[in-house]
Amino acid sequence: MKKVREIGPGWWALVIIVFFLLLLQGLIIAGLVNPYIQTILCYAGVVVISALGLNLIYGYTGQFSLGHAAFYGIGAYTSALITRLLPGWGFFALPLGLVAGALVAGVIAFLIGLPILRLKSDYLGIATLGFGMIMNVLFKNSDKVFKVMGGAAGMRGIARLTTFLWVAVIAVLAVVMLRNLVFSAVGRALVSIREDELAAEAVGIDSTRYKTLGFVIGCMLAGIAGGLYAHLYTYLNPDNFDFLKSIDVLLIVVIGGLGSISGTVIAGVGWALLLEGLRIVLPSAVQEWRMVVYPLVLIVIMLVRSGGIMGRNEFDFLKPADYRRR
Amino acid sequence: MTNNLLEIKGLTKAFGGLVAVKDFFLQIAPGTLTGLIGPNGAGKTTVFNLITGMIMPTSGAVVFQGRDIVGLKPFQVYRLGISRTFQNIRLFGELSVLDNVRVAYHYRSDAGLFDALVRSPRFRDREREITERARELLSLLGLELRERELAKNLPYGEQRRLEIARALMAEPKLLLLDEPAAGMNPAEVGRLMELILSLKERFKLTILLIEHQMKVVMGICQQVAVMDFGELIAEGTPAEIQNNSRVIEAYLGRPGGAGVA
Amino acid sequence: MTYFLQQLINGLQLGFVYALIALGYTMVYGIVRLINFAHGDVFMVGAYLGFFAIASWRLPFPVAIVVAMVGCALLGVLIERLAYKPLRRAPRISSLITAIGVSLFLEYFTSLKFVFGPYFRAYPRPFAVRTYELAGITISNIQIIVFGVALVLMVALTLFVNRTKTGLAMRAVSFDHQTAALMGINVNNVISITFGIGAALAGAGGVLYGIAYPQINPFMGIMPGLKAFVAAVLGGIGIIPGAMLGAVIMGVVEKLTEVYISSTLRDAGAFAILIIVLLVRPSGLLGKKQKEKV
Amino acid sequence: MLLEVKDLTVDYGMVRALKEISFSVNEGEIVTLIGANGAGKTTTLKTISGLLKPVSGEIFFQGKRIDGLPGHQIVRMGVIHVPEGRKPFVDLTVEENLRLGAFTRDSGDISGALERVFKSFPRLRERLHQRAGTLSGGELQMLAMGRGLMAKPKLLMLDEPSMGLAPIMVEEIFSIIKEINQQGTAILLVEQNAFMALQIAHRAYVLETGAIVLAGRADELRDNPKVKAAYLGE
Repeated sequence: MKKVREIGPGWWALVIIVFFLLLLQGLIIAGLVNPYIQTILCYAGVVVISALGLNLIYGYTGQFSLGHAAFYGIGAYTSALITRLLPGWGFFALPLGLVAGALVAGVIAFLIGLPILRLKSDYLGIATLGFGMIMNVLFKNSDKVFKVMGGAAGMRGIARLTTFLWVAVIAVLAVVMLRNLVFSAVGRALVSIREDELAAEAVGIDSTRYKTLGFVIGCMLAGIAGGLYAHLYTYLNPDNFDFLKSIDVLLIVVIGGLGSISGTVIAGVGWALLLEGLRIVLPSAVQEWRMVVYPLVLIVIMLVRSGGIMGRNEFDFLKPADYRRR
Repeated sequence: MTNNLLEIKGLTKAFGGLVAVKDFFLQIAPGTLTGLIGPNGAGKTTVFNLITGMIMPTSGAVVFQGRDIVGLKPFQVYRLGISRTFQNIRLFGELSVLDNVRVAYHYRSDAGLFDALVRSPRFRDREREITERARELLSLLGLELRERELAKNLPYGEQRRLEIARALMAEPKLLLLDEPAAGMNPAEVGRLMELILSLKERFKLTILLIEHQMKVVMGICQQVAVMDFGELIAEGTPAEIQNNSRVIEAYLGRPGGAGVA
Repeated sequence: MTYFLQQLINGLQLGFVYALIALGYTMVYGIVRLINFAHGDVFMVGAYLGFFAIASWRLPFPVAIVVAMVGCALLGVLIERLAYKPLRRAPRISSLITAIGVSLFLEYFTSLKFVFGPYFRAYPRPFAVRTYELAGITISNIQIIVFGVALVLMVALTLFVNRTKTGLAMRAVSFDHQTAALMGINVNNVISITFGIGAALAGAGGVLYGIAYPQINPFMGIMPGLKAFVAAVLGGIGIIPGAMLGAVIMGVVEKLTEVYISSTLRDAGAFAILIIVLLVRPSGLLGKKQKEKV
Repeated sequence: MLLEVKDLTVDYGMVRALKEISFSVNEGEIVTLIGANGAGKTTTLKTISGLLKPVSGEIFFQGKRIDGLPGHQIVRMGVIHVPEGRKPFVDLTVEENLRLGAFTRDSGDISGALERVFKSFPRLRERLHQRAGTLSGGELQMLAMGRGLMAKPKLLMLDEPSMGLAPIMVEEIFSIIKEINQQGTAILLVEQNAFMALQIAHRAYVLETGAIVLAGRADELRDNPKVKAAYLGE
């Protein structure tokens, strides 16, 4: 018996969101959005994609990583290298670069993940922090291998290929795929490891395999975000991928809610718009207060809502039918 | 070659200087219900942990269906058909009741990562099958109305039953229950006993159970093994055990100990 | 050889400063299992307090250290009471995020022009720098002071923790809050005292750092803080001698990598050692193995 | 009345562990709470010592209401809880463990208290400078009780002192409990080892899944078939 599937709220939401994003794209084509704001909008998407990756690793699988920016950086440098070394690909240059960035980030995540994912909680965090530090040092010395990577002085001359449309398409894809993943047998396996690794093993879940899987996919998302970042700002500095950048992503994921895609999107967009947006809007006399108020807001959010904005909840339209409350 | 489902031979586990399980033997024939009893700290749960691969024995063998399973990881032991519950309930608290059960069938699904990402027809079919089986178990255990609650929000007795449902998901041959009646009131205990018997019948299970409430052990077990200080001190039918002086001593203490009364 | 010894001493100097920061990290982690990211910034505040004590208030050097220690102790206790204590029953990550928030706040608030200002300041030298030569190795009076003060403080801490009633209570609380409460220990007070002592040590470290590497700014605490934390993990977090050992190793490795391999690889060496140690001995050099209860 | 518990209801996690239980301990008495695992015995002690907060009900010690007070204040009043599993500070020496027991007291009378503990537990004197983690189970129980005595308790609450001990050691421990009581300390004893507990106690309460199902003089309960049934089944 074949049942005709009705169109659920998920599809409606997707249609509305795509319509909205196309509208924005229309405004951009019409020249009604100034370049600053375009860049911030793109950056918001980049932040969301990267943060979704960390949420998969930490929020869903429970593996504490303080080195996310390293994979973001790996993706950025790899894709920038690809588009610089292989010019003439036209439209395909950016996707090629992004795929390469994702793959390299994924392979390195796999190699580093195999040994260090055995570590638990804080110790894993510290090991990933150490890995991030080492990658940062390597970025600073990258000119010794590839002159064009520029080392501590930074990498210049990257083509500006990232457009709002690219970012929007990839961000929507990332949300949809991640949503499909977490509401599946794989997602249940990942969450069960977060909840109780031993009990997960006791119901047949190969925890090593799934921890590695979650880590690799999450780091690939960071790699893609890094690639978009590189071709948005056209200049890479190792300091853009240091420890503090890992902390930024962590803050977004926790503030949004660990294990909530909706929360990560809200917190990621909000973070980028507020923090970067205020840079333009505020008069320079008040600028310096921006970073004083920001941590206070963080602390207050944690004191008032220690589970983050969304907790572990999702917007209803993100949930498949059998996860929605009746 | 014997036809026992499980044979534990000379199992020993030392933690540093402390010998938690000492030269322990146990045979379990298919289709039986065996009780494992003994005072607190006797090493019963350690035996479960050793069988399920959660800790490695210092020496000895655990033979399941003719195969020594020592050295296998817990998930591998589970896939061979041994599942368990935990003394201190280890559910996935932030997963729904339904997902707690569905997750335990995961390895049987041949729908992979890609199927999940794009929600392929194969993925949908497998999800439906898994969900149907999970719902069937939940209703057997009287949890069908709870399927969308988070596991951590269930009352204690229902959490215990949910853990049993989860353990049954992958059609185990041997079920290990670690104090299933702990914290239940007498009425609940009575229902639990009936439940265990009916599940055993329905799924053709072999059961090994640790229990402190003697009412349960004496009421439903065919065979009882008694541990004290890591060793097997007695084995037999419930009636034999009940009148065994070593057992009474291990449980209640020796009446009228010297120099006390 | 003398060059090596010379660099070893320079590395030890760095390591001793790290040790004073690492002790606070390790004590706080030991007692509330919190990575207190704001600790490096307390160290920075200590450096500034010393700066003002010497340059503006013209206090003698030993008094400047005491000012920095007392000021930081108060700051540490204040942070604990306002930002961490309300979250003691919340998920651990919430306290960690709060700690990061406190850290950012201290950095950017003190960067405001009417506080410390965002710029680098040259640290005042309370006395003329002298150097002494011994078998080809140069040691400055600054180095002697760094070693001396750090050693005195570490010995004092060790005695305090091992010989006093409060120290005993600290060890009991770090083992188990509940059982400590059954002994009649006021657990909240002990936690505050621990934050205070850790912060005071970092404050002293800040002043020593200032006179040894004479430039300070509001962000100076980030890297030394991070490295001191890593040092604490390296030695076995929660273990006081471990923090000292780890810090000395960090300082020496950093210095030797800098002079023998490459100054740009300086930070990589120490972190590579950290990862290797974690993989081989996850609980650190002096740490004990933790078993999960099934 | 030294300790009076009135209609105490306590939740432990998701579970209602105690349902309106009431009982009392008089000066100079040994009172035992017996019952199977999960009956709520440990929860009772934890609530009296301030580690758990009750949902409802009242606890009075020497006429003063103590429920809701922080744990360290209850200790200062002389209510000492020797926890289940002994909870030694394994990294500290035996001496340090004992000193922690006397934490609420002036350092002046510690050596006197130590001597008193050694009188009951001579073995602890031999082990004084060893790490507590190196002691055997019986020695750990002695340490836990010794640590409790260091505070000069008015009421000593012992949680499962016999757990995991060899019978000969159980006898030794119980005879010491009796001795401590004869020197004037009231004792609230939680036990699974019902026979032993009923041997030394004056009065007893039998707990079953969070409620008191039997109460009375210990010597009467000893011969009550219901007690045996509660453990081994009919």
